[in-house]
Amino acid sequence: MPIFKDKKYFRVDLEKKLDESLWIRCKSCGQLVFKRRVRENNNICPHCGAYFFLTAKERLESLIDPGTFIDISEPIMDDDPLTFTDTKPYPKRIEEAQEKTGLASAIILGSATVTEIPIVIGVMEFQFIGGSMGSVMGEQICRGMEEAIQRRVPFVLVSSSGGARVQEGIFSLMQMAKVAAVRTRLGDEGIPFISIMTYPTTGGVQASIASLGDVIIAEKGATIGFAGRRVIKDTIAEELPEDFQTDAFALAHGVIDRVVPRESLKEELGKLLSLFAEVA
Amino acid sequence: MPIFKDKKYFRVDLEKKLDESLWIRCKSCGQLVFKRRVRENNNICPHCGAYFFLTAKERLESLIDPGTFIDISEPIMDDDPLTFTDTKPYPKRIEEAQEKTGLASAIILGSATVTEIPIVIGVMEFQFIGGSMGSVMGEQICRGMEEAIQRRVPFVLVSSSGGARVQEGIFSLMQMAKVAAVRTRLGDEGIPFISIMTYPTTGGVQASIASLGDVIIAEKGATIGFAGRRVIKDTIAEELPEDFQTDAFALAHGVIDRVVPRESLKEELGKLLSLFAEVA
Amino acid sequence: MSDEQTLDLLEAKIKELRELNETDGIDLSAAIAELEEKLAVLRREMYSNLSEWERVKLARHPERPYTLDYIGMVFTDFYELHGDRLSGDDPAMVTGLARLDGRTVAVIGEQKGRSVEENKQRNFGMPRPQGYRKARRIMRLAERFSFPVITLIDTPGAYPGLAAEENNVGEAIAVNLATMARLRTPIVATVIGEGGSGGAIAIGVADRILMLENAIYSVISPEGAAAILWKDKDKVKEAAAALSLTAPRLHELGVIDAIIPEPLGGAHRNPAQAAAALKDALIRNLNELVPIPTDELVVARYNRYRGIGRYRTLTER
Amino acid sequence: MSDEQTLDLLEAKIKELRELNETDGIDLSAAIAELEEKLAVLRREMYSNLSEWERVKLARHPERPYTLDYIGMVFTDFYELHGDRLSGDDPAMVTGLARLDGRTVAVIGEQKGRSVEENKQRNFGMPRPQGYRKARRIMRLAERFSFPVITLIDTPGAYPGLAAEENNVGEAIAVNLATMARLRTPIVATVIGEGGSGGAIAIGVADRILMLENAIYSVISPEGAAAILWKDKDKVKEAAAALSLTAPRLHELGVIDAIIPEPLGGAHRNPAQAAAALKDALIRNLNELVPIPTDELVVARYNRYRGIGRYRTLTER
Ligand SMILES: [Zn+2]
Ligand SMILES: [Zn+2]
Repeated sequence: MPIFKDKKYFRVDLEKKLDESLWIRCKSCGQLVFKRRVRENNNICPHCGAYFFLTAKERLESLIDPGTFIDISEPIMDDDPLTFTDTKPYPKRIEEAQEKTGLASAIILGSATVTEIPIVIGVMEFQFIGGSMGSVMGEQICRGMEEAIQRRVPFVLVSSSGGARVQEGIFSLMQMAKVAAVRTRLGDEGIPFISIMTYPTTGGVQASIASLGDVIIAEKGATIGFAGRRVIKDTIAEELPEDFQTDAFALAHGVIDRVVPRESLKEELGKLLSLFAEVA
Repeated sequence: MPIFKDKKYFRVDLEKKLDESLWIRCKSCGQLVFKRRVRENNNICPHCGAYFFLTAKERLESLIDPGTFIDISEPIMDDDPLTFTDTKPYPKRIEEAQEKTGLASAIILGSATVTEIPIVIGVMEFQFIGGSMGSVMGEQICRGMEEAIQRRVPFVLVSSSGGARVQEGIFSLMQMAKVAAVRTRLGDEGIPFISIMTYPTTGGVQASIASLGDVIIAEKGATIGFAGRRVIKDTIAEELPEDFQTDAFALAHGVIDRVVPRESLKEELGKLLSLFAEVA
Repeated sequence: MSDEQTLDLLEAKIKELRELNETDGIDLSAAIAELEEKLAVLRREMYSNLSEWERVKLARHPERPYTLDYIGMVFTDFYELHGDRLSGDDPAMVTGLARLDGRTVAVIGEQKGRSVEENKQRNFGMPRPQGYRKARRIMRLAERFSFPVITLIDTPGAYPGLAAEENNVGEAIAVNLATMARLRTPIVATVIGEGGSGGAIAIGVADRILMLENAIYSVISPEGAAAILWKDKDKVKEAAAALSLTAPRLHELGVIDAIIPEPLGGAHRNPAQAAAALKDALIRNLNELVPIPTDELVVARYNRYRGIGRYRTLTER
Repeated sequence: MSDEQTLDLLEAKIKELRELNETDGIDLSAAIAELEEKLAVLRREMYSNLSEWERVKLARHPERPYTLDYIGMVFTDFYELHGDRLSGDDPAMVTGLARLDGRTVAVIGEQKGRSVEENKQRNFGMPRPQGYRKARRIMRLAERFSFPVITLIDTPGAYPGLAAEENNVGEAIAVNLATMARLRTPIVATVIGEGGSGGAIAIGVADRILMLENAIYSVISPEGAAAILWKDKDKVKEAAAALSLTAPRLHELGVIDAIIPEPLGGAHRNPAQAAAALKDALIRNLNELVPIPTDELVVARYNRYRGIGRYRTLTER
């Protein structure tokens, strides 16, 4: 991993800002907007209300009490157990993703507080190979749940993933079973698990940990489902409704508990956590 | 209860035949058939294959090993807790039902064997006020389940009921909760519960004990459902498909495990019980 | 004119006189006082001796507070939860977490609509299988975190229809009964309006069963009983009387544990007062139930249901 | 011509010669013997060195024995159970009780069809949410009576379609994973043909994971991987190789516990022999698992899954 040659053990620190450019163009309304204003507005366009994509770090910042995040992730990164190469070698993809995101893997894991309630929180990074779940993500999620049990605080997981990390083959598939197994311990121990589904929560992540929340909250605009439009069209060529796998579709079919606009997400999470507070 | 003045405690004995007429007319094909031949043929018309209605006693005879039935019911009969009168007083209805069926209540309960496997079995009598579930039926079903736990043998219940015994008001409704509560103990104790649904299994019986079988077998031709055609038409005037609440409908919608023709019912029950045999 | 309409008319008259009194300066206070006394007497007379059928009408009164009305007045921090995780979300069944007297509880209630539009959405308070299964999911959630379960019953019955049967409504009800019978957390059920048969008991198995004074709870509607037993749709009053469906009768019969008093004239005459009484009763009952060790609580609940029923013992010949 | 077609042709030729030999009385035994030896050599060569893609084709071979074929040959007294009790019965998932070596077991398997008609009914072995939920019901039944659970995996994947999403297929799979992870009875899973992604693992969490020699097990189909990763639908061979989806590779990787040998040429060449090997393996594994105390069994299964995965440890700077 050349770029991390002298940085073998990297941790997430929200205080450091990577990106210092001042302006950003809204893809929805075309306006050039002042980046700090967007940030302060939960990455929502101040002109048209469209949601900007949130990196995992930005998502974390938008949800937790400032300055409370402490990285508790395992010091691990993706291996290449199958020596997998498609159009490029898997290690190269990992390296590029690390460079692009500044993260060791596709998930951030830490302790924090939300409206002063201590939690363990994991946030997936969609820009890291589509937020796909390989061995590292599986392990970090399990580590997070075990830490939540240890500390007797709720576990919150923010999903943003296309599904399995195909390049890890069977190991990525097995992560579904792994996280589901460890999730059962939260129930035994009376530790709440709040699953937050954001754009997108699909495939093997939706068909495992994300669907196993005691409460499942979807961010407005999230895509939620198992098999995507393309797979369905390729496999059975079925006509799909316009609202297919939207937040509204998921709510109507009992998949999720609530749809929450980004600007209320922290407040709602705090309210919900406070109802569980005496428990954990 | 005038007719039972001197028979305060009556038990079911399958050896006594009440009805000694020789011939019966098949409603399906119109043929006059020799009654003994029909009986020996599981009450199936030897001409056209139509099922004759089975009384609870006949049903029992068709299912168990001959001579193995021992009545283990509680010595109880219906009370009239609400002093209920519609077009006639409830006690009068009970009396008429007892006279017509020769039974103390709408359910027979006993021990028996099926292909030599000991069981506790309850059979509902549809001719006793529509096989409706009042306090006595609720109590006998619970007694049967407790006896099955005591003896560590499977519990088999043959339903034939329109639902709740309306004349017992809230007490009949509460029987649904009562039998469901006691049913949970069978699970704890590892005692199998085979529910057999026959014509008809509806209303409060279908929405409680009958639907809680480890395995649910429907006799061919059974009507299975919660709210009947008439109620649905009266309430929401919905168009209903022809196969509504038939055995095939129930099978297609995952309500039951199997549809079994009457002539195979005993054999199938024996086969199924033998798979549970080492357990109980 | 119904008795209630007479009362409404008298009330309107008094209001009119009061306005006249104020705006025109004519002293009508003597007349007003007389009318008010008359109204009070009438009301007491009328409501102290309600027939069963009159109570049925009160229980179904379109202005009667519904589940969400009580939730707003009785609890704080209500956080609604949706969906059965299997196929749908049923608006006729409202579920969520909330706080009562500082304690987190799970709330499950049947919800009627008031407008035509609302009733279409809420399906007149008749839950579908998805509703019962959502309720069950929330019960299990409550059990996991030892949240007491509060259920509010107000339904004509389970929704009868093709889709309900296709989704095995019978199983949905049956499994709820079995689940509640052994749920390892306290359950308090209150019939706030109509307790309609299987649709009601599917969220009604509890450590304490309460009823608002003018609520009804029955194995069948008076209309249904009239049609089936009397074979005469006009015999609803007779049926209502025969079914013993009022709170006082059910309390006498030992099936319910307590009656929550309503304001004179019914809960809709003073929803806040009704809600306060409900809140009081819920807190009182929870304060009694919560300290009981869970094993003991579940055994007591089991024994309660094991023992329910009335029959005659036959003596050996 | 594919290698397998060559073999088929040779076989047909031998059969022809044999018939000639018998009917016409011409002595062709020398020629037949020669051809047979040639066939045997060819076969050994071919199957000792199968490429991944060739194994994919074998795993999907239309004459390969399916779940119901094995059920008929491996178990006795199979009693099929239907329905999820919620809304449907899925013919792509077969469940029931049966006897194996004198022991009652629960059998759960994915079922493909052979004819067009059958495949329409069985949905090409792609289960719907109703299928996964039926499987779960049977798992819970098995647990209640301590029946070991035998699963037979043979699916291209979970059925992708509107109705599946409307019935929350993601939840159906997820809850199965959680259920199997802690089920209090032994579970042996065998991939008999195609182990297709989430649709496979949804009945694949087990104490022992076995694979037939020519079965495949993968997070994505080679076709899917070619399209998504190579962006070239023709790269299926490359994808099949890269995915490490064969039994020998998965055994090397430590993900599966054992490989069940198939007859030379694949299970379809001699279904009875394949079934006998499967039966042997199932009995052997059950004989090891059944004596283990349940608590120990469940802890061991949990630890197996807790430990699965491969990653690099970073060292502190
Ligand atoms: Zn904009
Ligand atoms: Zn006939």
